[in-house]
Amino acid sequence: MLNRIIAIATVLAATTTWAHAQEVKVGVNLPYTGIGAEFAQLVDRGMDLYLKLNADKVKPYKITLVKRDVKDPGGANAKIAVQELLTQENVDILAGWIYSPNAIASAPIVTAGKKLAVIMNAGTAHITTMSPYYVRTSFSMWHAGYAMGEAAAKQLNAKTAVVGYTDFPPGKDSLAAFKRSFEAGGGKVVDEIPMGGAGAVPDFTPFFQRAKDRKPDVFFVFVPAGDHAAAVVKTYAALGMREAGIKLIGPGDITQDTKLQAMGPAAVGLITMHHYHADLDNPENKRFVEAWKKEYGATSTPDFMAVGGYDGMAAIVHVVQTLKGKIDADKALEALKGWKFNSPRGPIMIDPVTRDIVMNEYLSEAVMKDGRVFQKTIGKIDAVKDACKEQKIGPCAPK
Amino acid sequence: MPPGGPGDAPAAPLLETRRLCRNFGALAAARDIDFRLEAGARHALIGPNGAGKTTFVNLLSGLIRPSAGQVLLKGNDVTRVVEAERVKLGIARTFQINRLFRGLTVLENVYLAVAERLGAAPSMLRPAGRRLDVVLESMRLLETLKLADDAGHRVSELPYGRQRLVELAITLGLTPDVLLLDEPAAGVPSAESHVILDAVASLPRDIAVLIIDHDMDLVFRFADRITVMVGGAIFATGSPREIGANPDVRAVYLGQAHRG
Amino acid sequence: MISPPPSGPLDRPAAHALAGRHWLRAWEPIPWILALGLFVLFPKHLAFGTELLVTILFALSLDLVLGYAGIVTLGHAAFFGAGAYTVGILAKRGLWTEPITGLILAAAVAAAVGLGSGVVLLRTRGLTLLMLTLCTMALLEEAANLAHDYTGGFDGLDSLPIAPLLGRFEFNPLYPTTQYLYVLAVLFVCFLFVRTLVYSPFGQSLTGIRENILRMRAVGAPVRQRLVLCYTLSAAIAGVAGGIWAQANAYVNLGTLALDRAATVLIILVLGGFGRLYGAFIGAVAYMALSHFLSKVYPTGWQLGLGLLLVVIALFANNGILGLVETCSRALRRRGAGAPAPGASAGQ
Amino acid sequence: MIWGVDVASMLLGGVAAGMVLFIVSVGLSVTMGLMGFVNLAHGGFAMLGGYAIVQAMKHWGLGFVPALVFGFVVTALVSVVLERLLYSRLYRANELDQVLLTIGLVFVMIASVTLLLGPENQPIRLPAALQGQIDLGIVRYRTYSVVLIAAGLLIAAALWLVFERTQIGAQIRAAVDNRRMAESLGINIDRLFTITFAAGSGLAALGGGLGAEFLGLDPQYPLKYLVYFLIVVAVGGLGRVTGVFWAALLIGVLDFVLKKYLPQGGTAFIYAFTILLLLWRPQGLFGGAAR
Repeated sequence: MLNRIIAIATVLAATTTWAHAQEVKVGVNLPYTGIGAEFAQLVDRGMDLYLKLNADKVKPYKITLVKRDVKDPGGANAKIAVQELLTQENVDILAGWIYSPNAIASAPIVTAGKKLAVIMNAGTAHITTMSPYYVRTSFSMWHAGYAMGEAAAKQLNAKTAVVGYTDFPPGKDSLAAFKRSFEAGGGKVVDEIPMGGAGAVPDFTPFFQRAKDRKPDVFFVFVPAGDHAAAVVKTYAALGMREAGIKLIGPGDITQDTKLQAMGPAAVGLITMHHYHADLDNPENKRFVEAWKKEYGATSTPDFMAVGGYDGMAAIVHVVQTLKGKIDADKALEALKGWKFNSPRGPIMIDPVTRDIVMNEYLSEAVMKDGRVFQKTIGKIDAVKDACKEQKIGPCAPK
Repeated sequence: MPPGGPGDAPAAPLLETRRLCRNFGALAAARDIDFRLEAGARHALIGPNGAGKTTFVNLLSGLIRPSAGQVLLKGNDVTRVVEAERVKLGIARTFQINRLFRGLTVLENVYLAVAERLGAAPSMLRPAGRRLDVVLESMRLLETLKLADDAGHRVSELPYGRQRLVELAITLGLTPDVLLLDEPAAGVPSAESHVILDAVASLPRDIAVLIIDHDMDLVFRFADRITVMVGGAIFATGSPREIGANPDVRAVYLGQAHRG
Repeated sequence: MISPPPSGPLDRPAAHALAGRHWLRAWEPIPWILALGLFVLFPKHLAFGTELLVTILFALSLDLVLGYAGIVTLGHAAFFGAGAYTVGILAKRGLWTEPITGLILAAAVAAAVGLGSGVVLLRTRGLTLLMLTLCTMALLEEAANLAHDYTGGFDGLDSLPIAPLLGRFEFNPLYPTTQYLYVLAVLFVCFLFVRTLVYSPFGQSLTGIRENILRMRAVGAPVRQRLVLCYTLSAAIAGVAGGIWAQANAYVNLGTLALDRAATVLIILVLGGFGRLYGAFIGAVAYMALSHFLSKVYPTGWQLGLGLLLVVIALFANNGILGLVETCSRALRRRGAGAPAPGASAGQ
Repeated sequence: MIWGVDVASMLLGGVAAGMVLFIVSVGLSVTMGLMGFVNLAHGGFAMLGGYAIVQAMKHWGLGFVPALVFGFVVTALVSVVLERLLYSRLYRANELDQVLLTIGLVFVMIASVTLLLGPENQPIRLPAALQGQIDLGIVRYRTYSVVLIAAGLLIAAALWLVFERTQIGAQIRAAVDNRRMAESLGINIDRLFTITFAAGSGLAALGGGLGAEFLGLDPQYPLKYLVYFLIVVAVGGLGRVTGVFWAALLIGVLDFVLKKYLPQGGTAFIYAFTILLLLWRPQGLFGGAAR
């Protein structure tokens, strides 16, 4: 009896409402409040901007965004948001995910719901393996970390390095990626300093002092973008580490465009590896940054998170066009596998095997130019894949 | 004046202290107190404010620990026994300032005490109201104290005089052998205080009562023995007649410098 | 019905009230009817509904210590997390996947944590106890983060293989009908237990401790022992809540041990009205429904509405929404009858 | 010598962090000690003050010090309004209703700031003189840390003077020790509380502004650091200015040392330390007897 009730309820719930051929509903889950609100805004604006700039590319279809606040990285709220987007709103495509734990928690629902799910930020390497419908347009921590390790050993000729990282999975990923390629290139990581969790007080003085005492050639730091990044640069400068001959390097999180100008001259000399910064010199990016400033104010700037949203929406529009507005998850995946796009970050592609992004990595140095901090590109690696999945390391190995 | 009780026989006191001391910092609130309370006694403890009367009651009930000395109940040393255990051994008290379960009804207040004594309190799976023995005994006690009409009222809604009666009722619900009353009528308008005093006067004869009060009429009417405390020490002990005739005690109470 | 002995005292209204206060009131089935109604009428809201029911269960466990025994704690998520990780680790390692017995294990582990911390911490009260419970929970969270090999660290443990309920009903992540009914049933059983407990002499003595701990000692109650026992029972129920959360979501992470969760459940209970059994229900529905639906229409600013609700309730209600209801209904009755209302016992 | 440098820089870093904790927490400790009012929105005033300071510097070109003064005054005024309108109605209420009110206020503050100025972190631009390093003879160290220590000492000294040498300070001390007694002596507790509340919130604002360099400044500030402020208050003892001072320094230095030498332990040590200390002295290091 109970069995039957449950079955009936399931059928009732599953009966999808009529989908208009012309309208495609995209369910967006982002932390619009709480500690991630700032990031949510960047991704959200990136998506909106793509739709605004490319209205003609969307036609004749209509893309409706249904936005849900997932509030925190706890997983549960994200799960509910995704579940309701699927069952109540009957969205055709899912998008969003700032926090990796939320992507991990949502994976079973995404799989069960059978909808294309575009990850626009969450960077823990293995999450794309957790659901066959996950496609990532942002990055994996291994993209920048692995490339930076190589560059540090070869281009910067560093022999010793200290790694300071925020003690949570993206930080550990970053450490593992950097260490692997740096030591493969002949360098040695002499100290690994966990610098507290993502919610810890962003006062890095004790950790940096420890790093300084080790006198490495380079100090590789990963902290999540946001207020932590500003503190890194300030502490580095204030402790006189540059004068001590220690180079501060890291993924672009520590020179996040939205924080860079506030860091001021203290940021000069920072060397980062990343797939995007707002000073990249290509026509797509010029157009993108200009439109952004027009839309959101002259002091506002896009950054790598905004680009994750922007490119993610480009991918969605591509799917909508290819499938002529009738979205089927498996066909959508087919449409995206091997999809190439001229992004503000340069040419990108979705890896047909891993559904993760393939993109260029840029080595940049912060310099002063026209009274503002400018990221000068000093090196470039083309078409970088997620090394974690390429080399089948740890959780990235197929089960 | 009540007739002289068994207090005349010095054999085995119900409650006894030996050289009991308690210091608060530099202040000695109790100094070398040797005290005996006989079974069935009506014993009054008087003295000026700050004499250490309440401290002494607190030491007897176990609310505070002595700095030195012993407390003996029925000949057994209970100095180290905590307050709740002393209640089980037969010492119960009222407080100078009401300590009631203000949000609960009068009946529930008494119920708590009776349930503890009857060992009903740890029971988890039966409704409290099904312990009719506890309810019945609580109600009987309230009837004795003429509180039964207020039984369903929340204590905080009662006038202060009635609350003092509840304070007494809770303590009587413990059916103690030794009853320590710390100014039972304190703060009660004189028009209402007679109810409390009547209740005190009609306590069962087998209970030993130690009462602190400033009302000399009450003390001399009620007590068969009086102890005077001054400055944390026992100043004099005797029958009401002896105390009444003691010029030193009069000096203390008239505010003159004693032995001055 | 009570059958009064020939003696008079039990015929008094107060005695009747005490003897019959545990009786079922006419409105008490309503929450359960509503919960089943939600299942039938709004099958698309069951994920939210499941989370709501788990929160009610968690808030109910807090009500036992906070509302009845007067222990103000900001660390109750420690037990929720202990239960959740018990289920999670056992399932992930393939040691135990049966849900109902899994909950019993979760309750046992959480109770052990409650007993251990209760014995040490419950000698204090007030702000000190608040900080001690908070720090203990934070310490557990750190420990869970460090024990990465067992707990999955920050990522948590995902895709837990939970066996079908009673061997037949699968947990579907997309249409959590089984989860909803399962949680509802467990909530019902736990509620019956808590309800029995608070109306028992033991529950009455907890109320006594809350109202006046010093007096409770002076009537001979072993106060510490009662508090620890109550704390342990409450921890066990919180452990059940955590365990069932992990089963329903097939997922555990550090958020189950976080201050966020502990603070939210405290706010929910105070909002609903503590020490009243149903405060957990009212508070959870008010808080979660408001934030859920407000955040749908206004994802960036819904906290404003929630904050205002809390401020208004704090200012105008004495002890939460149920307190407000009680005050209003008493005023109405007084106006209607023109006579003072009979003193209802607090804590009901 | 190397060892000396090590210890000196450790002390400087830890004490500087402790000073920020002290400046923000002291108001919370005194108001909680005075009224027993559980004001979880205290960090909210630090945030509001920090925002006022940053905005004043950004839009009106105010200097750092005038901006700090501005932040103090604005926050104190806002807090008086809230205190009279909201807090004063709940002085004698249940502490849990106070929790509900102040958490509600925190939500309102977070949402308002987010809606008005966005969710992003507000960077503070320190004057050039306060950036970089300073030579202290034995060690070269971060100038701003030294400035923070000086500012903290200055505020502590000022508070000490107020508490020990003025009528109102004596009244506050009396009221913290025994409120009923103070009331019977004719001290107007409500007025005293309003003044203390305003000053405490103003100090929190100073802490928000001065500490922004280390702690950042964003809408989540009031919740992010609440636990730290509460730990300092509990360890120091309610209502004890000297207690808060030493507790803040102790926690600042301990946190610094542990992070430097045992970074793997995360923040666990501070929690463990707080637990042990509170079990040893439930009323805090400098708290009075249980009341």
